[in-house]
Amino acid sequence: MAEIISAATAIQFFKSGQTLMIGGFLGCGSPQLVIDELLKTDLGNWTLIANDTSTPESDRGKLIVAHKIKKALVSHIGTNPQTVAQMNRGELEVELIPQGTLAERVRAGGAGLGGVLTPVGLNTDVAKGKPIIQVDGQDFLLEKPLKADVALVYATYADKYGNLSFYGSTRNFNAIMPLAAQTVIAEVDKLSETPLDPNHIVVPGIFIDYLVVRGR
Amino acid sequence: MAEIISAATAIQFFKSGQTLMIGGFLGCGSPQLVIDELLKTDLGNWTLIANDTSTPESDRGKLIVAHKIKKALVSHIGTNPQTVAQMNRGELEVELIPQGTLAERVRAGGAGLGGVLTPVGLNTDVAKGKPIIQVDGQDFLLEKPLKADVALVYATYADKYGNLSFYGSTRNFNAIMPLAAQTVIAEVDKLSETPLDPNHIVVPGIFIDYLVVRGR
Amino acid sequence: MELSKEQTQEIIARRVAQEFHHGDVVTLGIGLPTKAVQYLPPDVKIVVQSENGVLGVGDYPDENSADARIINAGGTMVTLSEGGCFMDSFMAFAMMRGGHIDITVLGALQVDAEGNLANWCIPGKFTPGMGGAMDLVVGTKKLIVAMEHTAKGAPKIVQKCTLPLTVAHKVNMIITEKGGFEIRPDGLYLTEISPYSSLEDIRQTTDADFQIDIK
Amino acid sequence: MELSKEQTQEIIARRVAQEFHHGDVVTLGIGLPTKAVQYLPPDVKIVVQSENGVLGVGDYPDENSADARIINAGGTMVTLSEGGCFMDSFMAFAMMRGGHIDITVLGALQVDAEGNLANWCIPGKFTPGMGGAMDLVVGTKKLIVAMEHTAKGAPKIVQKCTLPLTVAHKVNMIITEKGGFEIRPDGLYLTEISPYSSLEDIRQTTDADFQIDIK
Repeated sequence: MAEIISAATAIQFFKSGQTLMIGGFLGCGSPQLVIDELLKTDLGNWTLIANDTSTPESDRGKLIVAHKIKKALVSHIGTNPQTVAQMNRGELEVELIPQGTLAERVRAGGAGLGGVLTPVGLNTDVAKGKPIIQVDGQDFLLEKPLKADVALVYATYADKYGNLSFYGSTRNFNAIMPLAAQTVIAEVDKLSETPLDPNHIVVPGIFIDYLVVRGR
Repeated sequence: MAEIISAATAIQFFKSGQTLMIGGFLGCGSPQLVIDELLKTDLGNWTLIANDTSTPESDRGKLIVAHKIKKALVSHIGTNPQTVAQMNRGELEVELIPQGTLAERVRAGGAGLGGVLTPVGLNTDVAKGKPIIQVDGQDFLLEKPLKADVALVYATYADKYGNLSFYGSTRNFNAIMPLAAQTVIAEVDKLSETPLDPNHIVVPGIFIDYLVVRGR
Repeated sequence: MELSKEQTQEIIARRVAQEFHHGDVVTLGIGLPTKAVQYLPPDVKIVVQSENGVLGVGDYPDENSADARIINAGGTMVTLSEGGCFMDSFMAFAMMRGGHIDITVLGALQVDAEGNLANWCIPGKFTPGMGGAMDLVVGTKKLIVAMEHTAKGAPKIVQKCTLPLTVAHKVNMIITEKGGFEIRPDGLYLTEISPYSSLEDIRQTTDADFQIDIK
Repeated sequence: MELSKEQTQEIIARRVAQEFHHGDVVTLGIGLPTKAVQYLPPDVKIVVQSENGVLGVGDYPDENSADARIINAGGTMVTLSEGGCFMDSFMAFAMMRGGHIDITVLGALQVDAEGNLANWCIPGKFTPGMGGAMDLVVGTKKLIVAMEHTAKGAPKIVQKCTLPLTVAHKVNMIITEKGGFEIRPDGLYLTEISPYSSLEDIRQTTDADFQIDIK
């Protein structure tokens, strides 16, 4: 059973220096309310694991602008000039990760696997410093699992058990990050009075600790 | 767009000696019609990848009884005494695979990964002959991807685009095998006249080549 | 006192039930471990995961609600508890291996003083396969072996397993009709003696060294 | 003849569209590659996958159907074609890497005679990140680079990429406003000369050795 809390209350689960996973693809399927509350605090110094750093005006992008991120593990920063600028000035460490590899690494962390063996990034800068494992004569990069202290995700629908489902292309990393974090907070558009259809649940409720409901 | 065919027509996609993936957990979510048609042919000598060999009277179990399987990669054979007997007589080669590892190996095959790094099976017979990869000081077994010539799966609902969804616990391996086979046949309870809800599709239609509809 | 098979199993199942806390997510082996949920106190609700893709296994169905599309890992028709969900095998095992299960209860052919467990194969005699057992034990936060103390009089708690292992160094607790054991870093401890047994009885039917730390 | 940027892009997009066969599952890079779908013959229907979790990207929405919860990988609102579906990033990339995409069309900063592609980083100047590009190229059955032939007059088809690679030895075909190339086991072949160019023009604006095999 997930606990329903306010965005302001949610900040108690964050500490400076933690590793955070935040869902969303640009602004789509991105949690916002809790981020806005985090911006009011002097917490920071976080490692961010996310698909991208969004735009300076939106969700994860605002955390960059506010200098709350010390390191970002993301696949794309091109839509946030602030990320690029802070990186170039040496204020922000950025590890660029191919998007599919990022998804696999998060899921490996959440699923108790030792890593990912992927052909993506072979013979490119991405392979630098990483072990290459041969399987049946073919090379694969060994990419390590990722985990986080807190995952902050979005969902379109939730029920009081914490079960989540999604509308449209909002699912992205929101569906896998809840497996890989110690504490999981889901920001949802709509809390259903009745349990969600058990055949259509994307994230089982046991992964979700807290629900923040939009418009409340 | 998946082609809708009869169970009898489906046998043309099978050849002796192929590797077959067949979905289902015991009798639950197990394709049946196409198996009954295969039993009428003299095709066989197959390698079977499946969760289990079911019971002698049901689905995959009947293929064992008919001596059509030369090798089975499965997690469990205890419900089919015929499998055990044929194995003990040396007529059937059985590779017992931890169920979660089997799921990961099938998905790795379907997702273009080089293998799976799992802690499951370490220090047991399952580890024999398999490479151990150390990641951050922890040991993991390297388990190889699995692929098949034909995957035969079940789904509760389909639409003409081949999109699949499931009811109850019928999902099991049916949701991942379609990614890992050259030709994919889905046996479904109900073909929807209208497209399935795009937010509730478990197996996207592009993975499905042929649909066999029950009760037609 | 001579216990019937049924009584023996009930004693074990009742004791196992006391290990569950409200909200725990648990996986239960086929047979005896599954029976433990019958003896939960009314205020303790747990979420039972079944490896075939059910989270929130409920009661057994009556004739009207029985549906062959909803089974547990033993192939028995079950119902889904409110708030539960279905999933594929891929997610079911991610849940186990990834450390999202609080307690796993399994039976054993043998369990030893080092926390090794053997429950899937007697070479040449009985090889049903491990099914999900090897995955079930790896990620769980607490692994309890629940079994009859002996098999046809022979001890099942041994100094070192001789049968093929399911998992090495992972068992936390053993519950039998005779008592309870914990596997600690420095070895096996007898922590409970059942009213149906005695220290002497346990010594005679246990083929492993153990220390005593009755709670 | 001097082509406007718009004309150049249309020429390329129209030529790319001819590579698609009915039923193909395709992934398209942001920008120019995405435009190719506008020029499909009416009898050719393809399924466009977008890495952010859309299979069956449809037309752009009108005011009434626009929904910020349905975007493509460029962040633009789109619609879903009939028969399409949504999925998570994990499935979206399994689809690519697993060899389930027929054709991938991407832009390039550089592409070379060995089939190497660079499109995600100009060190010190421009590092948007690879996003999904490295995954998009790995599993696809056919990789087409679609781009303007030169950048500010400088050749983008080179003997050997100097920029950080997106993928090595994987490009099958290059389409520009000046012509078409194939990368074959024995090197780069010019296979088409556009009506807006000439062999002489292509030689002058291509910084790689190529053989000629006009179809």
